[in-house]
Formats: sequence, structure tokens, C-alpha cells
Amino acid sequence: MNGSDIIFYLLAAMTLVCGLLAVTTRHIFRAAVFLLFSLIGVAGIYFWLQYEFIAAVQIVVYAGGIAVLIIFSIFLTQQAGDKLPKQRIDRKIFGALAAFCGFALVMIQVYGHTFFETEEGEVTVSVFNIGKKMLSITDGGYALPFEIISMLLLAAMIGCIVIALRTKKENS
Amino acid sequence: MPAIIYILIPFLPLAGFVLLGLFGKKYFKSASGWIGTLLMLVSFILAVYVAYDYFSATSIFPRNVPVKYTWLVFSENISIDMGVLQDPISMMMIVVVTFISLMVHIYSLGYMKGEERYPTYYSFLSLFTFSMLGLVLASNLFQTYIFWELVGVSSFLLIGYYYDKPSAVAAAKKAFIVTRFADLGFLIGILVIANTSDTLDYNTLIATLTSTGSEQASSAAASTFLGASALTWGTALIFIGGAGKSAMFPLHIWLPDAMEGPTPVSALIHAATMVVAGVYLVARLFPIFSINTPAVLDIVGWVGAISAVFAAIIACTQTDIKRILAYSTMSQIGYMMFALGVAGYGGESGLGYTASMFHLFTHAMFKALLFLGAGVVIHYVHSNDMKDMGGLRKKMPVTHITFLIACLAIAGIPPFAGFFSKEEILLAAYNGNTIIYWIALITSGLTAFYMFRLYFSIFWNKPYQADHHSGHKSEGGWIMLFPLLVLALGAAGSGFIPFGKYINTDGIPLESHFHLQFSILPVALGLAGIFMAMWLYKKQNNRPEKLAASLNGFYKAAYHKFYIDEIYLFVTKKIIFNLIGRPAAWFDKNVVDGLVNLAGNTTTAVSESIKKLQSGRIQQYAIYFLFGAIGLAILFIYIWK
Amino acid sequence: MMQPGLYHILFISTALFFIGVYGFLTRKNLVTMLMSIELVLNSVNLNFIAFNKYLWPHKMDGLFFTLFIIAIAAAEAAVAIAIIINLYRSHNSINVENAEELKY
Amino acid sequence: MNLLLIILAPLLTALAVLVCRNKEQVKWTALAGSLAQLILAFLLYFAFRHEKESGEPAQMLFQQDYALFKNPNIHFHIGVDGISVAMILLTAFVVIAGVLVSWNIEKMTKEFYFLLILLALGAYGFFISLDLFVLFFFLEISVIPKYLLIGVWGSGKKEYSANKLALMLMGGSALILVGILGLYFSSGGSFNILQLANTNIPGSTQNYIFPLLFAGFGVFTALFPLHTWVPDGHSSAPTAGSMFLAGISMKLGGYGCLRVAAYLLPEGMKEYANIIIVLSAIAILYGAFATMMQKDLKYINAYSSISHVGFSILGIAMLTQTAVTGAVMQMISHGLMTALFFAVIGMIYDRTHTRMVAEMGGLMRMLPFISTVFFIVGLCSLGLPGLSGFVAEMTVFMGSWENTGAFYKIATIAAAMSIVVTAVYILRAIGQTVMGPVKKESFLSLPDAKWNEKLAAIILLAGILAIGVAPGWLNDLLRPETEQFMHKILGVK
Amino acid sequence: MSDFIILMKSELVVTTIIFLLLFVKIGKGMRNEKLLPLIQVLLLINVLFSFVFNKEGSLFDGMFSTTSLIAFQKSILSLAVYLISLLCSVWLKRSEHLPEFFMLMLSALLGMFFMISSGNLLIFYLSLELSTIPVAAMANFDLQKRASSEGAMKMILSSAFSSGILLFGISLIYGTTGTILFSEIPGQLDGSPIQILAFVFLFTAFAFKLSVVPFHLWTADVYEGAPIATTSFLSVVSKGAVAFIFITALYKVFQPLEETWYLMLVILSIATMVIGNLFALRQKNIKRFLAFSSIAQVGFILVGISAGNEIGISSVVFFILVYVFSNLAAFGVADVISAASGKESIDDYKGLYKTNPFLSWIMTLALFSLAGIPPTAGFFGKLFLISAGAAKANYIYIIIVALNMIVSLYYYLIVVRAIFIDKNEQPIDKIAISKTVKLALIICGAGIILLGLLSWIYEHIQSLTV
Repeated sequence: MNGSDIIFYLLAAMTLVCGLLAVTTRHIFRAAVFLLFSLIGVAGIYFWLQYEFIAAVQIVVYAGGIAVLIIFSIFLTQQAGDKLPKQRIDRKIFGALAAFCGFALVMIQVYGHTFFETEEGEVTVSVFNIGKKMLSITDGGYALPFEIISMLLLAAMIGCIVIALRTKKENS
Repeated sequence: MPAIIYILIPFLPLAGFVLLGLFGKKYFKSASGWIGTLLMLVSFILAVYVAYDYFSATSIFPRNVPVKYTWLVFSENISIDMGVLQDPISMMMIVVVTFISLMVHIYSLGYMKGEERYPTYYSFLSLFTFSMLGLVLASNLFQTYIFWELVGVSSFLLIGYYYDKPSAVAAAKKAFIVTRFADLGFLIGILVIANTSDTLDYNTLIATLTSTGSEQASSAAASTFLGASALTWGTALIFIGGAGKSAMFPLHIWLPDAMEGPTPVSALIHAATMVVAGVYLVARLFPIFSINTPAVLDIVGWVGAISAVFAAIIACTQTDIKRILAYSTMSQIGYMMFALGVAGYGGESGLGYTASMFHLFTHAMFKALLFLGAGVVIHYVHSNDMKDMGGLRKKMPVTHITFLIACLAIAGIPPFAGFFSKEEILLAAYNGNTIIYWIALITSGLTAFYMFRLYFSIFWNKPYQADHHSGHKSEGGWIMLFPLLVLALGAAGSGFIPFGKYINTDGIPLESHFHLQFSILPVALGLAGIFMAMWLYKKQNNRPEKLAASLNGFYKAAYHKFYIDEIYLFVTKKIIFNLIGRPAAWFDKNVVDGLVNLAGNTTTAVSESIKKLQSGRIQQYAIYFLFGAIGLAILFIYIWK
Repeated sequence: MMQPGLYHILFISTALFFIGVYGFLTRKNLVTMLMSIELVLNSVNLNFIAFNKYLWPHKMDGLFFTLFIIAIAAAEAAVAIAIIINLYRSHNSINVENAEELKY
Repeated sequence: MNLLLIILAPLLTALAVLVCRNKEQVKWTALAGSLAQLILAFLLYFAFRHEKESGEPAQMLFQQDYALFKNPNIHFHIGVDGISVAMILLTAFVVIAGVLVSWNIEKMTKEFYFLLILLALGAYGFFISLDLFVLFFFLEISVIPKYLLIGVWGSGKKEYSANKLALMLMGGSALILVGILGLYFSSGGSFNILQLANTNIPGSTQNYIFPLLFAGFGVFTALFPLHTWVPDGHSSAPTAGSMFLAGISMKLGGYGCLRVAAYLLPEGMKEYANIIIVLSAIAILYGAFATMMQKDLKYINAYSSISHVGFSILGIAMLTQTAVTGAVMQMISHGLMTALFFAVIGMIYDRTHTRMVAEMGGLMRMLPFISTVFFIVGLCSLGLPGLSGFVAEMTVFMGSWENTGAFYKIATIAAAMSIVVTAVYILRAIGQTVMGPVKKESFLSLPDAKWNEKLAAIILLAGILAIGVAPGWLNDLLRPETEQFMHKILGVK
Repeated sequence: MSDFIILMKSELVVTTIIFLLLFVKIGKGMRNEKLLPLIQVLLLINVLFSFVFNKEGSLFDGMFSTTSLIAFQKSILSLAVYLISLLCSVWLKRSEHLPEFFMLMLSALLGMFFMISSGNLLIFYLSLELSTIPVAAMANFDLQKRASSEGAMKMILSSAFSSGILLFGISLIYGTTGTILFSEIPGQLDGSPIQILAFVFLFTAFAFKLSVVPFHLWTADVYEGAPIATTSFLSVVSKGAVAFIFITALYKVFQPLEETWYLMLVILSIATMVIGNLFALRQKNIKRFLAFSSIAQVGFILVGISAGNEIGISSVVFFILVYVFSNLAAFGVADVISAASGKESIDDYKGLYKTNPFLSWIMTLALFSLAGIPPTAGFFGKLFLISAGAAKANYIYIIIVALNMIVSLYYYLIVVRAIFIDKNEQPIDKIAISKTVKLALIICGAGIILLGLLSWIYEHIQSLTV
């Protein structure tokens, strides 16, 4: 067990514990913060796996974007200090049961399976490579998905604007 | 002889039916009677001509089929043919049928005058005549059945002629349904016979079955069902049909009720012609009955004998004059039936056959006469009940005399027609079956008694109280009396026809039989009956009541026709309606239909009960989603690998 | 065994996935439900990255998948939040149990 | 003779009805169209006779074949044999009569006639198709018009009846569909009746498919115990609707049982023949007894239809040439008879506004024409010679009796017993409605039949008499076909 | 480059329209009365254009491919969108966000185009999202209505949940096969449990989009809440597109797992039909009713898909073509009535025939087509589906399917009965139908009648699948 391993376990623990807390705590604001930490934990794992670019994106988009968005929306819709209403216990049990079943099922399959590995050499995951691949239209380049996602973002933007900006008509 | 003449005999009445039925009401309402009568007259003349031609041609009478049209083919050999079968009995019958029908047509001109549905009446009469002629001329077993049914329906129509009278409607229904029930037997009998003998044609049928050692005959005898050969079943079933139509015990219940029809109709259908169709049918198949299935012929004899005495007893107690005549008809047909039953095939033993046909002929005359006479009386009195009558001999002399002749004829008093035919029957019975002979003797005494009871009650007894009705003060004019006179002639003289010469089982003429020593007993019994009736009914007195009282239980039973009607009513109402019909309807409504409705209701109920699935809670949806996914995964990973 | 490897990461990701699912199933607040979805997506990302790293490093399929999922997640979250806010305006609540009018 | 005309005539009539402007136009267009159909049917009959007499050996005449779809292999393949010709004649008779008796429909006249003709179209198409798919298509076409006819123009608990009818018939056709697909796949991909007839389908497969097809068509033809749509459907339908239902629609089932189920699956037919015989014998008696207890004229006729149709099923299942011929005759006869019966009931109802037997009486006095027709059709129903019912029933009995073995005999006797029961209920109905004393003052002023009603009745009566008086032509038309059937089914050459 | 333009021409046309609308919106804007006809014309051009200049080929290293069949499928979808723009014009004209609505709808359509053409799991996933997220926003376009928000919320959350599971499945597929390319995956599938697990997870996403029981529960709520234009888009276009790609996925990508998915389809299709039918039976709201009916229809589509051969494909494509016309006609009538009178309950339809015979006939035709009654095209559609499904000689399955047709007929008849038979004191007033709507309804009606009878259409589809 070397340092790297320890870091991994710490990150893993942080991710899972924060994730768990994020879905169980009854303080909504705290939940958001736990979520943020969980996401950061995931980013840490990316770092640990030496996928720095992804880790950066994770932090920028998730921590910087989505988490902030969520926190804003919490402010918009809720008094931050309020506790969330309690869920009925039977539903909790059912939810936990369902989640656990799924988890068990997947884990059994995963541990029962021997994954193949490629024999080919590793490509270097650099920002340059990623960028080049992202914009190339040949050699398995990702230009097309890039375009699609841009359309998606456009559509999402339009949708958001229409839906969220209906204030003026509210009186009529 | 051209075929058209044979065809015209039945088809002229048919033309009358169509013409009067379709246009009578609109175009020639009052002339319709004459039209019908005229057509009938022509038909009668043709019939006589044909019969004369046939009987005068040779002395041995073959079975000819001058006309034959294939109507419906079932298989190579089996088909329904419409044809004319020419043999002694059919020739005799067409004369009887057209003659009586003509008489009734003429009589009805007076009797039915002024009726609202006068054309309809005549068209129905014509239809009946057509059907009856078709029946007697049939050359094919199935053709007989077809006209048999048509006869039934015309009978229905005529009984129900007064359709707004519920009793008439009920009687018509009863007549039809009871005979239909019997016809079921006939039909199945036909099926059996057709199947075993592979033909429906009378000529072929009789030829193949009666010729010893023929393939069909042996195979028919070989295949048995419930211990009897197929052919036995066949003829027995056919006899059931005949018994129904001829009102034999116990299928007789419709006949008395059938008197609801107009009296001329009763004369034609329920006395002279249609009711003897059963006898005719047995006579038609007599060779088969006699040679192949003698056991069935025994049944025929017994049924006839029982019917004869049974009906005679009831007739003694009834007061409705038409019903008395109806029971007498039944009784006389019983005679004909058992005459066939006791007969054998060929030579002297075939006497019963001849006698039966002879009696059929004479009976047609005097029974038609009796009915028509009764019709005149009823026309005059406006009642059917004996109690309303009496002392009418002065008011209606012609009727009186003709009625008396008919009564003497039926009572078997020489030299009237009934005497001769009845003597032959008794002789045949004497030779064939002694018990039946004694029954017949007793019956003949009873016959004389109840006929003269009727006669005296109408024409003698108490003096007639007039004035409780208006209208006819006469006997109905010559148009009604003419047929009476003609028929009286027949009733008086037809006994002298040498029947045995023409009609016999095997084509060899029979000598006329007349044994004085043999005739004494029946005539004496007849006279005894007459005197008994005279003693009781000639003058108004209380002897009948006393006698009835002394016979208490038996009298009551006889008066109630031995409760046969009630038994039938019980069977139909209680058993068929309540135990079969009602449960069937209930079953259909509740079980069969219920199952379908149940399927529908269950679907709706299930639909209602699972609505909670769609709870509107998105998290519940997600749970179903997740369980669905996990379930599928487990199913395909672990169970259906 | 203690050496962190593919299976460890898969354990984490699967656990995170079902934590997210659990949250989605039990949270009453729409925003927290959305947060659970984000956890789910993250776990998937982790999967992709892990597979890419350990099994198929010769190409960058998993990596790109992750990148795009992150982008989609953002777009989805944006639209979802817009819808939730709109819902809040009409229902004055973002409790999921107040939005159960359409049913049966 | 171009067979397309047979379906084009109703199709064009239906379309022409749709573009009509007023009720009068609609009625006359429909009448003209149905007259054209009748004429075409007669032309077809004579053309068919002519072809046959000139020694045309083909099993199906006037065939036309257009490929519709390659996969599944569907052809618009039409052709007729004697049975189809007879059925088409029947349809044409019933259609024109139905159009005539509906002359006074006030509510949505155009739609009414449109649906009526559409239903007829389905029937015509059904009878001439030689491709199972096309056959099924036309069969289904005829279902929905019935639903609407009953639902919109019906009376009583019409919604319930219409629903029940539509669903049960659809249930039947669902079974038929599965059966047809079974045939298709087990024969290696053919819907063609003629081809299928020459394909050897293994007996075990036939035993699977046959019950589906027979039960499916059995629903249409009201095979016990699948008949329960009949009483309600008939009683709720408008007059013409009942006529079409009983006169045409139920015949689709019978024809299907014969042409599709029995003909294409002879092994299956033989396997299940005894069960079907039992069922149909039950239907005959049970229907008759159930009829005895009915009080409503339409129910009487509906239940009696169950009983009568039993004869045609019985005839088919008896598997002798004569019995099968009789079965087809019974379909035709019953079609004409029942249509007329319903027409008369409708006429009576229009006047007395009741269908309860007990409330009528003595109608003969006011309505001599209608009553007479009622009477005649009643007699036809109870199998009086000279009318069509007799011919058909006797042929069935004759044919049935040809089978050796007590089982068949007993079944035949059981079936024959119904002639008595039929007499009971028919005479009961006639006795209480047409005859007997007049029960209501208001009845005394009822008007008799109008020209259209008279014409309708006369047309159908003509058909009944044409079969009843001279059945030879029908017999000649059918026998060669049934002979061919029997060869196929029994495997005798 | 010309290849690029021709192969992607459908996508390019749609994108162009989106941007045109965007410029209109950003610019000084246009009044709805003028804009809507313009959009309709553009969409018509899109439809017409989709029939010409078709070429087969693939781009981006197989990420994007198109064949005649795919082009035809795109035409169907374009046609559906065009019809929606006509049918819902009353509602659209009133909408304040007309250009946005169309931008979103076209984005979704674009997503579907990509989805059908996709050659790897990434494109598939992205285009799936592109075809879902805008629709969720569209569901919320009745901004003032509570139901609309609720529907939109349910849609976006449940689809996010579903895509989470989908992604998990994809990740496992990726992990076990090392590729996301459709062409390479089949070679790597060995049917190991984890792959089956991954496949099931992937399958659920399709099932979710197609509303297969038990993944269907969002459907009815969303349909009911959303504006009818969105609902009809969801029920017709969205379903059609997913069904198309579903077939590709099953037949090409997961071909080695055929035994698994055949059974899965059998089970799920029966469940879907039964549940869809049972729920449809008791619905009062016409949109909700149509939602459940379309669930039941999906059950039938699955029957056709289960065939696993070209006939399966052609029958499904044909059925969807028919379904477009039938369902859009039904929704169109519902929309006309809802826009004119605000009534959406089946009970309100009572006596409709008296006042609005035209609408009644179209509705009846549509419902009969959905029920599969001749001579409507639905009959042919269903029959082809069933006969495709019957090819595996699983007769009990086919009997169950056929019996379900009866139940479905029952509830379609409820509506027909309401329209024609039931009496109503206050039926819906006579509605003046604008020319465009009438045109669209007539197109639908004609399509319903002619599609089946003109056999060359089906033949043409078959020639595409070979």
C-alpha cells in the first residue's frame, strides 16, 4: 500500500461518503455542498488516473457550472436553512432495496467477469491530442458529435430561455 | 293417356289456390266460390276419367308411373321425384278425394256464403285438395312426406280459419304440432328406409325389399338397432307418422279439437280424406309391412283396435255433435287400421287390406254426409251442443233422412255401405286375430249406440225451441242439400261395389265375401245399440243420467276423454316448457351470455384495480423502471440462460 | 487485491451509481432529485474513464464519451432547472409530491 | 363475366350515396345500386351456368389474379364456384330487400345506406375471394358497419348489443387471423386457397389450426356456445341491420367454415367432426328450446336462427356430399328466410310499436299482407315443403343419415327433433300475433304494407319459393362443388 | 464534400431551417400569422427534399451512415412534423413562442435524424439526448398550465434517469467490447452475463422512449400535460425514430444476442399490450386515452420487431408510416376541438357527429386505423406486423396478440360510440376549421385509406429493406 493507493482510497471514500450524504441529508444546502465534494472526489480520481484534462473539465463544468446552477436554483426556490420534509420510511426502504439489488446484481456480474485488455499501445492523452481528435472528421474524429452537442446546447438554451423567462406574461 | 291429364288433376286445385289466394279478395270476391268449385269439378271429372280408364283397361292392375320429374337429387339412386303413381288404391283415392272435395265445395257455397274471408276459404280448400291429391298420387316416399306436410298445413289453415277465435287458433296449433310430432317419426322412418334400401321410389322400394333374397332386404334385416332390424324401425317410425295423421291412440288428441274449423272442412279433412292418409300410407307400403316387418303390422293392428274401441267409448259420452263425429271418425279409422294390421300378403289373407280400403271408401261417403248434415243442423241451430237440439226432424226433413241413412251405414245395418265394408273387416279380423275381432264387435255395437244417440238427440228427443236465433229458417237451400243427397246415395249404395276385384294385395281379384251366419252377430249388436239409444234418447227422460250415475267413475273418465289431454298438457307444459325450455333460456341468458359479460366485466375490473400503478409519482415510476430492468437482467442471466 | 485497479473503480462507480439511484427514488425535493441524477452521470463517467484507462488505452473513446456526457449533463441540468423553476412558479413548491396531479 | 363488377357495383353505390344531396336521392341511388347488384348476380349465375355447361373444367371460374404484396405473398385473387355464386345471389336478394325496407329511415339516411352498402360490399368480396388475406379483409370490413348500424339506428340496449357483437366478431376474426397465418406459414407461404388445397399440411399442424379457424368462423355463424351475440345483436339492430346480420353476415361464417376451415384442413375437420356434430346438434335443439321461452319477436327469430344455423354446421361436419350440399342450401335458405322474417317483424314493429308477442293479436285483420308473409316465412322456418327451409333441412338429414354408426344417427334424430319444437314456437308466435283477437283498439286502424315493403317481401319470397318449389337448380349448382369438396376432404378420387 | 452535402442533406436542411428561425427571432421578428405559413412551407420543402437526391453511404468513419431505408425513415419523420405544423396551427398561431417551438421541434427532429443514421454509441447517445431534451422543454410550452409544467418535469427527470441507466449499460458494453462502433460490437459480443446486463440496461432506454411496459409510466402523464402539438410529436415522431434505431440496434448491433432479445420482446410486448389496453379502457381524457392506446400500439410494433428479419423491418416501417397518419389524425381532431372549445374529455365528444361530421369521420377513421379495421391502412399495418411476428411459429404469442386487438377495439369503440351513438344535451358547437387544418386532416384521412390499398407503398418499403 503506497501513497498513491492511500490517495485513491481517500478519494474513493470522499466520493462515496459525500455522495451518500448528498442524497440523505435533510439540509438542502448541505446536500448541494456534499454533492460538490463528491464531484470533486471524482475529479480527484480522474487526476489519480492521470486524465488531467477530464479532471479539469469535471471541476470546471460540474463544480463550477452545474453545482453553482443547482445552488442558485436552491436559492431561488427554497429558504436555504429549511430542512427538507421527511420521506416516508417505507419508500426509503423500497428505494434502498431497489438500489441495493441493482448494486449487488451489477457487482456480481462485474466480479464474475474477466475483462479483456487491448494489446495495442497506449495513446497519450494530451490536450493537443484531445483537441485534434475533437475536431477531425476522419480517423475516428469527433467533429460530428461536437456539432451535435452544439446543436443540443443551442436547443437547451432556447428552451431554458422560453421556459424560465415567462415572467412578463404571468400577470395577464 | 297424355301426362298432362294426370298433372291437371292436382294442379287445377292448385291453380285455384293461387288464383283465389292472390287475387280473390280484390277481384272476384263473390265469384271465388264458383271458380273454386268449377276447377274442382273439372278435376273430379278428370279423376274419374283417369280412374275409369285405369280400372277398365285390364283386370290385373299394375303400378304405373306415367309422370315423373326429378325434383331433388340426393345421390345416385336416392332422389325426391315428383310423380304420379297409378295403382288401384291411388286411383280409388283420387276419386274419393275429388268427389268429397267437390261436394264440400258445393256445400260451402251455401254454408260459407257471406263470410268475410270467403275467397280465402276457397283458396285454402283448393290448397288442401291439391295437397291431398299430391299425397295420394305420390310415386316417391319423400313426395308423400312433402304432401303429407302440405296437407297438415292446409288442415292448420282451415282449422284456424276463424283466426280471431282463440279456441280455433289453439286447436289449429294443436293439430299441427301433434301431427308434426308424428311426422318426425315418419321423417326418420324415411331416412332409415332410404338408407337401407337405397331408394325412395315406391316401385323400386317395394320391388327390392319384397323380393326374397334381394341384397337390400337382407342387409336391412341384418343391421339391427336395439334388437330390431333397421327396416322394422323404419316401418314402425313411418307408422307413427301415419298414426299421427290418422289420429290413432295416443296421438288422437288433436282430432276432436280440430272441429273448431268450419263444418264442411271437418267433413272434408277430418272425416273423409286427410285423416285416412295414415291408413293410406300403411296401405301404400303394405307389402313391406306385411312381408318384411310383420311385427310392425301387429302393432298397426293393435293400435287400430285400441283406437277403435277407445274412441267409441268416449263418443258415447260427448255432447258436442261434431266431437262425437270426430271420435267416431277416429274409431272408424281404427277399423281401417286394424284391418290392415290383421291382413297378410297375397290371396285370401289379403282380405283385410281390401276391407280396409273398402271401408275407407264407404266411410268417406257416410262420414262426409254425417258432417255435412251436422253442418246443416249447426247452421240452423247455431250451436254444436246436443242439448240445444232436439225434434228437428220436422224442420229439416232432407237432412233428417240423409242423416239417418248415414247413421245406418255407419252402424253397419244392411244394405247400407258400411255394412259391407265392416263385414269384410270383421271377417278379416276373425281370420287374423280373434281378440281384435271381439274388440271390433264390441265397437260396432258401441258405434251403433252412439250414432243413434246422436241421431235421436238431434232429431227426436225434446221438441225444438225455436226463436232464440234469427236468420236461416230453412235447411240452407238446394245448394247445401244437393251434396247431402248425392252423398246419401253413396252411403246407401257404395257397398255394392265389388272392391275385392279391384283392390287387393297381389293383383289377383278377391271374390266378394258374404257369409250370412257370420253377419248375424254384428248386425244384431248394431241393432241392439240402436234400440238402446232409442230407449234412452228418443224421448226426453232421465234414463241417461241414471245410467251415467251408475257407471260413475268410468263415465266420468270417458267424458273427460280418459284424461289424455291432461297428460299431454302435463308433459308439454311441465316437462318440456319448464324442465327443458326454461332452463335452456336461463342457461343461455346466464351462463353463456354470463361468461361473455364476465369476460368484459373482469377486464374492466382489472383495469380499475391496477390504476394505482399509474400513481402520478415519478419516483414510483422510477422504481418500476429499476425493478423492470433488474428483473429482466436476472431473468436472462440466471433463468433463461 | 489492495492495489487499486479497475475493479476498485468499478466498485466506486457502481456504488455511486446506486447511491444516485437511491437518492432519485427517495428525495422529495426536485432539485435534490436532479442532484442524484448528477451523481449517476458521474458514476458512468468514472466507468468510462476506468475502462479507457485500464482496458482500452489505445483509443480515447471512453474519454470522449465522458467529455460529452459532462456537456450533456450541463444542458440537461439547465433545462431541468428551468422546468423546475417554472413548476415552482405555478405550484409554489418544488416538492415532487405536489406535482402528482396527472395520474391514473 | 368480370368478377370485379360484383364488388365494384356496391363500391360505386356506396360512394354515390355519399355524394347525394338529399334523402330521396340517397334512397333511389341505393335502390338503383342494389338493383344493379341483383342484376349482376343473376348475370353471374347465368354466365356461370353457361360456362359449366360448356364443359369448363376449372374449379373456380372467372378468375382474376393481381399480385398485391410479394411478402407476405398476397394476391387479389378472385373467382367463383357454384357455392359462391349461390351466396352472391343470396346477398343480392337480401341487399335489395334491406334497402327497400329501410325506405323510411329518417335519421341520418345517407350514413345508414352507406353503411348498409358497405356491409354488402364486405360480403360480396368475401364470397369471391380466393386469397385468404383478401377474404379476411372483406370479412373484417363487414364488422364495423354492423356496429354502427346497431349502435346508431338500433333500439333497446343497443350500445351493449353493438359492443358485444363487434367484440365477439372481432374475437372470431382474431382467431381466424391466427389460423390464416398458421396456414400461411405451414404451407410455405401461400394465402391462395387453390394452392393451399393442394398443399399437404401435416395432420398434427392441421389439428392446431383447424379449431382456430372453425371457432373463428363459428363466432360469425353463431356456433354454440359462441352464439351469444346473436340474440342481443339481432334484437337491437334496425330492421335492415337484422336482415343483413342474419341474412348475410352469419353466412360469412358458414361459408368460411366450409371453404376455409373444412376445405383446407381436411384432417383437422375429420379430427374434430364429432365434436362439431355434438355442438351443432346441441345448438339446434337448445336454440329451439330457448326460442320457445322468448317473448320478443326479434328474440324469437334470433334464437331460432341459432337453431337453424346449427343445421348448416351439422351438415358440414357430417362430411357427406349430400349433407354438405344441404348445409349450403340451409345457409341460403336461412339467409332469405331470416331476412324476410326480420323484415316482417320490422314492419309489424313500425306499426304496433311493440315486439312483444303477448301485446299483439289478430293482426291478420288489419295487416293481411304482412300477416300472410309472416305466416309464410314462419312456415318456411318450420320446414314446410314448397319453401326453402324444407329442402335444405331434408338434404341435411338425408346426408347425415348416410353416415353409418349410431352416433351420427342419434345426432341426426336429435337435430330432426327440432322440427317439432320449431313448429311449437313458430305457431305460438303466429297464433298470438297474427291470429287471435285484436288486443288493442289502436291496432284497428293500422295501415298495411306500403309498396316498398311489399316489394321487399315479394323479392325475398320469390327466392324462398324458387328454392322451395324447384330446388333442382340450386342442387345442380352446388352438387359438383360439394362433390369436389368431398374428394378433397375424404381424399377419394 | 459533395458526398457530405448529399448524405447529410436532411440534417443540413433541418439545421438551415433552425438557423433561419433563429435569425427571424433575433431579428425584428414576425407575426405568427405570417411566420406560421412560412414555416409550413419550409417544412414542406423539407419533406419534398427528403425524397430526392438520396444516396447511400457513410461519413465520419462510419459514425454517420445513410441508406435508402434511412432516408425513407427520415422522410416519414419529416412528413409527420409537417403534418403537425398544419394540424396544430390553431394552437401554434396563438403561441407566443412560435419560432422557439419550431426551433426546439426541429432540433429534436435533427436529433432523430442523427439517431437513425448513427453508427456508434456516442452519436446515438448524443442524438438521443438531442431528441429528448428539447421535447421536454416543448412539453412545458403551455407555460401557464400547471399540468404542462408537471408533465415537462416528469419527462425531463425520468428521461434523465433513463439515460443514466442507458449510459451505465453503454459503459459496460464499452468495457467488455472495447469499442463503441456499431460495426465492431457484434464481433465482440459473447453473451456473457455482464454483456446481457449491459444489453438489458441499454434496452431499457429504448423501452423507455418507446413506452414499453414497465418503462412506460411517464408517457400518459406527459402526454396529458403537454400541449397537443408536443404530444403528437412525442407519440408519433419520437416513437417512430426510436423504433427505427431500435431495429438497427437489435438486428445489427446485438444480433448475437437474438435469442435473448426475442424472448424479451415477446414478454414485454405482451405486457405492453395488456397494460396499455387495460389502462386505455378507463380513460376519460382524450390525450391520456391516446397515450395508452399508443402504448398498446407499441406492443404491436414490438411484435413486428421480434421477427428479426427484413420483413420485420418493413412491417415496422410501414406500420409507423400508417401510425403517423392515424395517430396524427386523431391528435389533430383532438387539437381542433381542444383549441376551439377547450374540451378534452371523451364525454364531451358525445353527439359530436351531429355538429361536426367531418371531424367525426376523420376521428373515426383514425381510431379504426389504430384498431386495425379494414379498409384502413392500420389493418394492413397490424396484419403485416403480426404476420412478421408469426414467422417464428409462436402461435400462442400470436393468439394473445390477436386477442389484445379485441380489447383495443373495445376502447376505440367507446370513442366512436360517444361520437355517433351517445346522446348529449350540449354537444360541442360547430367548429369552423381553417383550411390548413382541413387540408392536413384530409391528407391524414386519405393516407389512412390509401396506404394499405396502394400496395406499391409497402412493396417499395420492402425493396428498401433488402
